[in-house]
Amino acid sequence: MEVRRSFHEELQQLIAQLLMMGDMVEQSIAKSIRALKEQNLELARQVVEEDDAIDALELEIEAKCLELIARQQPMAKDLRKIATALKIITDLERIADHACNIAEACLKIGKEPLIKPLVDIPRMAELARGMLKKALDSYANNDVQLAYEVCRADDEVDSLHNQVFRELLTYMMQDPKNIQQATSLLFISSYLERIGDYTTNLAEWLIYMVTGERKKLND
Amino acid sequence: MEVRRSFHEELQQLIAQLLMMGDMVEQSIAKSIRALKEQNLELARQVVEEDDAIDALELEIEAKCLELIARQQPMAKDLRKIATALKIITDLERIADHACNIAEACLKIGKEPLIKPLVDIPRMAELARGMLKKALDSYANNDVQLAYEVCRADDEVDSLHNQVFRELLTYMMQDPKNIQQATSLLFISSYLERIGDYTTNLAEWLIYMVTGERKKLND
Amino acid sequence: MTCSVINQVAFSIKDLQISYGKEKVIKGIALDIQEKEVTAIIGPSGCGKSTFLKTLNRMIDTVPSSRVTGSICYRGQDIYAASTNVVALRHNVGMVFQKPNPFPKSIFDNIAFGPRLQGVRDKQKLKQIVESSLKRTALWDEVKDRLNSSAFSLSGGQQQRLCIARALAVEPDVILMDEPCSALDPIATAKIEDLIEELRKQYTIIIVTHNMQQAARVSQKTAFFLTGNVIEFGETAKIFTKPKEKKTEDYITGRFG
Amino acid sequence: MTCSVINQVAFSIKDLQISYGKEKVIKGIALDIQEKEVTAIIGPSGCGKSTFLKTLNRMIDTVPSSRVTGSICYRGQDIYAASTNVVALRHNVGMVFQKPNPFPKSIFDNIAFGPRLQGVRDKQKLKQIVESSLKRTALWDEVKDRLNSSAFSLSGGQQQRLCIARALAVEPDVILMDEPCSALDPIATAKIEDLIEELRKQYTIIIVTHNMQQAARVSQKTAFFLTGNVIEFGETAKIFTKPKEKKTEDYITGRFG
Amino acid sequence: MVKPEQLRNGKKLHISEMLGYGILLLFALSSVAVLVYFIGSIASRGLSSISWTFLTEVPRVGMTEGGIMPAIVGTIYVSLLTLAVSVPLGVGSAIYINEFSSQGLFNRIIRLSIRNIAGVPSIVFGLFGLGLFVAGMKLGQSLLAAAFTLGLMTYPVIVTTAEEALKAVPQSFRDGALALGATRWQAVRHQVLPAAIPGMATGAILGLGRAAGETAPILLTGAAYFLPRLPQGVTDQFMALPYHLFILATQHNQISVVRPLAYGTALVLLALVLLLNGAAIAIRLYYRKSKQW
Amino acid sequence: MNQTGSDNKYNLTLGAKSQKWHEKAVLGGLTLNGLFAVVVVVAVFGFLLQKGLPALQEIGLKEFLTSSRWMPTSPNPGYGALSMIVGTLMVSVAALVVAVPWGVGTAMFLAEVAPGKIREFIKPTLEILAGIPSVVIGFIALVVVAPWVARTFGLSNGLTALTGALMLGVMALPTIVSISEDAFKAVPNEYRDAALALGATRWQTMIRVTFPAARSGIIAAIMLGFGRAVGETMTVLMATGNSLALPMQEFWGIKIPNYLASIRTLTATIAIEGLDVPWGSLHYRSLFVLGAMLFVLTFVINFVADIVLNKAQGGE
Repeated sequence: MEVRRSFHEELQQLIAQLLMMGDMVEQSIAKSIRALKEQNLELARQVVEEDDAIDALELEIEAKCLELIARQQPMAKDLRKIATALKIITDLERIADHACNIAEACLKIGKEPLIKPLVDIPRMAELARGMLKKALDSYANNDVQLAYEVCRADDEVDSLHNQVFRELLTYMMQDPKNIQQATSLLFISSYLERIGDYTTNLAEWLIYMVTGERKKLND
Repeated sequence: MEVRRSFHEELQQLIAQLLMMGDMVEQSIAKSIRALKEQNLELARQVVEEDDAIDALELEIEAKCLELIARQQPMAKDLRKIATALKIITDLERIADHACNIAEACLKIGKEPLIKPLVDIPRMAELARGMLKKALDSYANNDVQLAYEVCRADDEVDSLHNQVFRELLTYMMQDPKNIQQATSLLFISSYLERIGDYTTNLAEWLIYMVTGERKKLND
Repeated sequence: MTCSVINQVAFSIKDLQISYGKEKVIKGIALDIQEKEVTAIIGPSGCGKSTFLKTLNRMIDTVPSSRVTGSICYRGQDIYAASTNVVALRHNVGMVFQKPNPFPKSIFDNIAFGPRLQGVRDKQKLKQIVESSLKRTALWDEVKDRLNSSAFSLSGGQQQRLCIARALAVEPDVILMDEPCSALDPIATAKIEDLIEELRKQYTIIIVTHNMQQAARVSQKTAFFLTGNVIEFGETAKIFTKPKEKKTEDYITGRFG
Repeated sequence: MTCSVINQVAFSIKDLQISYGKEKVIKGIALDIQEKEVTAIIGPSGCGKSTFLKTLNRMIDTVPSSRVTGSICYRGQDIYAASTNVVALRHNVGMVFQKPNPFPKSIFDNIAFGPRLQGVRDKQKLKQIVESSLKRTALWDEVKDRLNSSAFSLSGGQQQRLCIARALAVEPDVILMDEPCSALDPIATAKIEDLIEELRKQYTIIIVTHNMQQAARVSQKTAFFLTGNVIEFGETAKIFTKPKEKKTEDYITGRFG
Repeated sequence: MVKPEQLRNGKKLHISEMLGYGILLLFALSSVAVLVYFIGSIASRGLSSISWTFLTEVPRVGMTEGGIMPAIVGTIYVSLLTLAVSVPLGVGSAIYINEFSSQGLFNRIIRLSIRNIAGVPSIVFGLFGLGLFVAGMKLGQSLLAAAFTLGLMTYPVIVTTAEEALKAVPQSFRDGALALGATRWQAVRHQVLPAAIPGMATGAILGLGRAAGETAPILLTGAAYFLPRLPQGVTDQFMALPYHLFILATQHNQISVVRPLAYGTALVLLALVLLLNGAAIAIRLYYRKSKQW
Repeated sequence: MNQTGSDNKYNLTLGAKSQKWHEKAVLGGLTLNGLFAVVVVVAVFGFLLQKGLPALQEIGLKEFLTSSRWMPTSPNPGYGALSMIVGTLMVSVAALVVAVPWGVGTAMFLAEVAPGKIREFIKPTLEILAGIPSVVIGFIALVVVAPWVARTFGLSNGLTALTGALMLGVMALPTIVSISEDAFKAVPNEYRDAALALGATRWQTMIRVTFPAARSGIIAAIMLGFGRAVGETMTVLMATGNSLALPMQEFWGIKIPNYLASIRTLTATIAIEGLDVPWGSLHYRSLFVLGAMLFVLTFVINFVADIVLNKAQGGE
């Protein structure tokens, strides 16, 4: 038997909304990287534009969380779910911001030929997207195992970032003409690295949501 | 007449703890920049070390917030205060992380002579610290006016960052030997810019806390 | 005062004052109550919230010393007009009380009481009404095999749902609830709250509760009463997250006076 | 069973079973209740929480068909031992009831009743006890000018605080509270909750409440009872944010059965 | 749902309902009218017989002249004596059944007995008193025999009112006292009894009124047909107002001559009893109003 | 609580013995007292039986119940109580016919309709009526009602069953009003509110909700009124003429009670003959048989009323 059904329904809706937001963010990452690889400025602009929708959704979910806390006095798991939602939307929004930053960097690079074939950066992006996907699955299914996997994957992103960083420095030193684009790519890499960090953060919250334990894993 | 005194006391304690954390974070920024200016590696290391304490405090405040929500069913202003605390500690922690990143960059630069006299970066840091200070004052005094000022100050930080960015690119192009250090400084500047963003974020929450209205101001 | 029909407004209250003897309990309030919504009325003891509720179906007439001035328009008609038929008003505006108060009759007869008053005699028709009322309060499955047992054989929460079903059986438009859960345990309370959520799709519900959290949970609109005045009236979500009035904020957060 | 004194434990309960006639209400529970803490007992109606409370000062003796087995050790003494003086037990273990129940006497005499039973006759001494008891319940300023008025002239919330003061006047060690706020409005409730917070510095308090939120607010430890068993017992903050047992979680969040 | 417009269908009170209310009112008023008529008819004709002599002298000349003083005093004596018997027993029993044994078979038997005593016709008590106290215990027809008999008769009145008074004391007073470490007797003695005393007093006065007005039992157990002096002790016979009235009304050989005296006696008896009952009602109303729980 | 560490702190064994003894003594005394009621009932009934049984054995129950010849002092004594039993039932039943509609109607008016002021006036009035000694009522019957009955029905003597019944009706009235009113009052206001809120008029509420809910209390009231009528002595003694003839008349070949005849009740017989009868005689003992009959009759009535009343109170 279950009571407070309408509250639980609202909670389900909240979760659904959050997963939708996650999906949009994931799409943003994917699109921004595709825009970079294909130097597709149209797509990059689209990413920048779509960011508003994500921001709006964040505010909506946030308001819903606060309303649910004020109106429904959630406790235990319900409270943890809402608190988690309240916290991770910020991370999601920042991930989206970074996707946006990447797209902006694309626009800055424009159609000029790339100084090197992009291998590691798309790979980082793929990894980061995978992490986010896993985190969202973890949220949907209360799967704490997936959340731990997310945290582990972050190490790989970090090491790729270091590699890209060193590589790009080399390119810059080789030819000052590369500097402008290399810096852009440098920032793109660092954005992806941060996306990994945010996702790790997010995963930590998911672990809290399921187990009630708060641990910092990205140190 | 007032009831629920012990709850209100706990709330006061929470606020005090949060202000203390804010203070520590502010110190971190100040110290990291001083370490950079003075190339004081000892100080830089100290900043890195002190970050753990901030992280611990964040977790403590966070747990307190969740406990208060679960146990005290806060509403209206009380709820807004707790929700704000719950949200802004993450921003504070990330600001501290960035202070830490700056300190790490200092360590990377080490004792090698600076490629240019640092003027804009310390200025940015000063601005960012000022913003944070104002935000914390705003939190302590429920002063929405100060919070709006914080948001305005961020524009200045952003434009300084752009200036520093362009300047450093020029340095890099002038002499590839500068690239390594310039990149570090570039990142430092971008960290400070992000600190400004976080502080703006924080100020948005403070506006919410006082007025109940959530607005995005940093777009 | 004249009343005009306003769309989607069940009750339009203007300048309402109520006194018991010399004591003024409601000091001039105005409210428009939307249909198909749950409107919660909160406030400290003695703020006049129950008194206010009782005027809406004129149950306050049973209090000898009470005096009502101002206008309460129900669907465009002044319910205190001389021509008003109180019985017809109460058919339209049902009421559920603080303590479950089933009649000492069978479950069936409890629900059939209202329709029978209205002249329904047909057995088949009555059965149908009883069944649909019980289904609407999610009580049918629990009691369908013992419609002829005494209503007192039910638990407190079931009794209260029976009373709601009884009110529904006369096909009201509005249901007034006067602290309907204050005599119930938390689980029974939660069930009633779920039921209220269900009912508001079809009925206009006005609920007086001294439990703020309950108001927050079940209502779409909340009115905060204080010493006979309406301090604030608006969206429930707003009232409990960012009330406009300091007095509301103070009451809700436990700082007042 | 023998009892041994355990430091900082007021009650040590082992293997407790309670029946009313043939019905087993408490089915073998074990708990250690810490001194100078508020222990809340929550659970749905009929879970045995009030029955449990009543055994701790043997008020259950007034229920003729009740039968208690197992051991309840109060400060190392079995309270069901033949040598136990129930009167002495009740001096140490005070009780506050669901509805405020002042005696139909003056405020002063209400509080002086307990000390007088214990043989205190000295006027000055009594005055002192009355004053300090009233001060401890934050009632002194409200009533000091009318100690000789009837206790019934007080409001419900004040009456309940008077009853607490009356319990304090016999200098108890433990105070049992059986849903002490269920008859009070939210403001009076909040005041009692503030008082409980104050009192726990000096007394061990065990409170039965059917209001989970209240348990969450006032207690340091919470025990969740279900159909005569203790499902979970631990830190209140833990119980309400991350309970160990699924049944607790389900009850707290409204999913059960 | 009635269409909102139909609210205006201002149907006034139905005629049959009006008729119903009218009949109820008639019933209620007629009962008052009966009382007024009774009292009026006694008072109007009895008042002229009342005089100082009538109240203070003994009857003379075969009860056709003089007063009814011995009957008044006899009634007061026997009533007070009755209370002395029934109040301690009645209150004690009430305390026992309400405070110390409120459940169980024994308690039910006691309650049933009390109800039954209340229902036993007064003349049966008279017969019992005659058989046991007068003949059996050889008390003879006397104040004592009559008081014992009346005592048994008023005992259920006392128990019932005392128990009601005890029942009206909330259980929470007892729990409150017990929880403060009072013994059961202390709880009863300090909290329950004081709160119940007004109710008990009401019962005692009602019992007094009943004893004063009762005829049938004393008819057989102690009232004297004629005794122009006051009883000297509890073993003496006595005159009593009700019995005196009975005699003047039906047994006297010059009924028409003594009719004014009969009216006078009836009035005095009525006044005495009504005074007592009135006092009881007044006490009850007063305490009901000032009762706080 | 004393100083921490003091020996007495928390001690639960202090003073146990003396308190227990004191309590036990009090409880013992009160138990004996409670027993008193049982003793009285058993003693009364036992005593009636002890005196009456020999007479019953000698005369036979059949004669008591079926013969209407009551001539204990005749040389050929007769002990038939039939006409007294019939007389008793006649006046009691007729009293109820008068008192029930009147009393229940009045009770309903008081409990449901009357405004506070009127109720506060009528209620004490009825209590005063209840307090009027039966001998006074009998006197009024003698001087007021009997002449009126005689005039109205053209009788030479107004001391008839009808006169007695009317007076008993008046006497039963307060009992019925008071207990029925209690029954109405015991119906929780919540029921009335519920009915009103469902759109019932006040009359409908009264008839359909309050009255059914009060029903068992009203039945008990009627039975207790009946018990009172059966046991009443002085009024009937003074109002009914005390004739020993069987008060029946033929009406189209059917025997029906004749209310315009003089009758004598069981109670009146005991009152009339109790004083003059020689103690210990068969006549004396036969009066105890009558007493026992009354005892059993009222016992049964009260017992049933008690059950009904308990059911009424326990029903919710």
